Amino acid sequence: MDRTPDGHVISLDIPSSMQLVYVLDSVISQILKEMGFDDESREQVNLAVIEAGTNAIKHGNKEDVNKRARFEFILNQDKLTVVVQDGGAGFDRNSVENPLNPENLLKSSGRGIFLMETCMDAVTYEAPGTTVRMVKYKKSPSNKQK
Amino acid sequence: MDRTPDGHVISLDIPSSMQLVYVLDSVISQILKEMGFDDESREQVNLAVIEAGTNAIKHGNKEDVNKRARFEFILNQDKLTVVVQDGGAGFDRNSVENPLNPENLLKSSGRGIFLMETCMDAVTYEAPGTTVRMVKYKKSPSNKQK
Amino acid sequence: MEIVVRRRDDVTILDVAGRIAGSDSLDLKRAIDAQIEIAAGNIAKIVLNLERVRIVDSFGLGVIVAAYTSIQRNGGRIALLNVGGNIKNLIVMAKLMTIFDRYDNEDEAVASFQ
Amino acid sequence: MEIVVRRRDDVTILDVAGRIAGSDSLDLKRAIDAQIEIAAGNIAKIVLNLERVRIVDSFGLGVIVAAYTSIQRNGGRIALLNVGGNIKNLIVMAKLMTIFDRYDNEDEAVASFQ
Ligand SMILES: Nc1ncnc2c1ncn2[C@@H]1O[C@H](COP(=O)(O)OP(=O)(O)O)[C@@H](O)[C@H]1O
Ligand SMILES: Nc1ncnc2c1ncn2[C@@H]1O[C@H](COP(=O)(O)OP(=O)(O)O)[C@@H](O)[C@H]1O
Repeated sequence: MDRTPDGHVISLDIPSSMQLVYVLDSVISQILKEMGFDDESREQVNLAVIEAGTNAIKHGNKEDVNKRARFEFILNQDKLTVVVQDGGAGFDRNSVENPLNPENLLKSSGRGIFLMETCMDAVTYEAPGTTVRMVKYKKSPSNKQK
Repeated sequence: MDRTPDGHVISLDIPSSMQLVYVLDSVISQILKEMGFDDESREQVNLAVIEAGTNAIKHGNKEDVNKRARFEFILNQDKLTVVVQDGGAGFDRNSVENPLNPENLLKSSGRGIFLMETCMDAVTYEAPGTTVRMVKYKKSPSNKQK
Repeated sequence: MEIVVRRRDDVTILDVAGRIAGSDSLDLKRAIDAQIEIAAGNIAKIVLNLERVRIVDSFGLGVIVAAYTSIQRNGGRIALLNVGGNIKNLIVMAKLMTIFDRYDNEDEAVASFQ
Repeated sequence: MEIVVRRRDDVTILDVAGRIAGSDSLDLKRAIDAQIEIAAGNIAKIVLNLERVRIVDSFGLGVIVAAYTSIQRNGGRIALLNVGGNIKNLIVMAKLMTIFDRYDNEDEAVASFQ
């Protein structure tokens, strides 16, 4: 969609309160709509961004409203990159349990990172785990990444 | 509405392209909704914020995408404050013509600042005119500011 | 913005829906310029039906004013139909009541050109 | 989130509409806890109708799983009705197909308790 300028960065910065996640929701929804992602991709990216934002606010900043959760949306013709950063202690992705293991199936939590990784095309964690970078490609005839 | 945390600051930062104003629109709309402003106030603040954002992008940053337009939304129980900042040369509010003067009525521009000042409860410009601060109070029995 | 162009006798009615704001407003400018073109020296008689317009900003207001002046300059006339809510407030605030003829009934708006 | 509680024979049907996401999901948790309470030692027979649910996140998925385990623990049973679209995808992805009984027809879901 040629209304998407290439490489533009939109930044959003909120205090770490779950009450403010609606702002994140409205920004990502609107960006996905304007970039012309299909419905399924929009649901997926929306979910992944909310999961990452929730982790930054809850696990990273422990809902301390004096700490900020920072979001960068990098808009390209063929993809959207979302970078989520918190002011917490970080964590090690590899020590997170796999929610698909039979012994974890009945747990009531632990599926956020799994959903992020399932819904996005690429998810990387920057040491020490306070920053997560997620990429979603647009599906189009000229773009077979996914 | 007690879902509004007091004094929280939400920051949004976008490249100076009018194509990206939709993000500003979605953020301010959602904040107004969640803060529980009435319909009329929502239309007014929405209009004022878009006018201020347009001025920052067009007049301030001259649509240079390398310059950023910065928005701060300060949420209080009784009011919303919006600070809009650009990276331009600034301007002098007092030298802007009054669009209500008979000789200006038929001009096709020059009504943005007028609408901002009409729609908000307070509008102030910080020298050198690259920052505008606007306040809207909530109407409620216990709050007679407006 | 959606614009439907209708004719009643020699009067052109533009039914506008959506927002007359930002660059969207240019669609309205183009539609009105086209009508002035079509009139080609004859008197352009235009009714702008704003019933389904939800949002107007300063840019959109400017486009409506510019339409007024350019139709006027070409010897035509524009009337506004169904100006309500927020838009009415804006027109009142911007002191534009005096320049526009406004109607709340399509028959009256069309008849005003006869 | 909106939850309507209906009874058919000794089966309780919860018609959920909206989002089972974030803290909204706690409404569903409370509604299910209330049903377990009401059953008071008897077998809770619950059908969760997700037909009008648009969004589920990891928290919501966790609430549904927690409902399953706590009803199970109390000797009852929960069945899912009209699981479609995005939610079905999530349940498949999270490998939860095996733990839940799912139906696309209310009569069948209710009959499964007899
Ligand atoms: N931004 C973060 N900062 C610190 N720890 C995190 C962060 N994100 C995730 N974690 C850790 O990873 C675990 C798994 O996260 P997730 O898969 O989202 O499930 P859940 O949030 O339900 O626990 C969390 O319980 C937490 O310990
Ligand atoms: N952020 C800004 N930076 C520089 N100049 C500005 C800014 N905002 C407004 N102005 C000046 O004030 C004038 C009036 O602005 P406004 O009332 O919004 O009308 P318009 O945008 O239609 O010209 C502009 O034409 C511009 O010269």
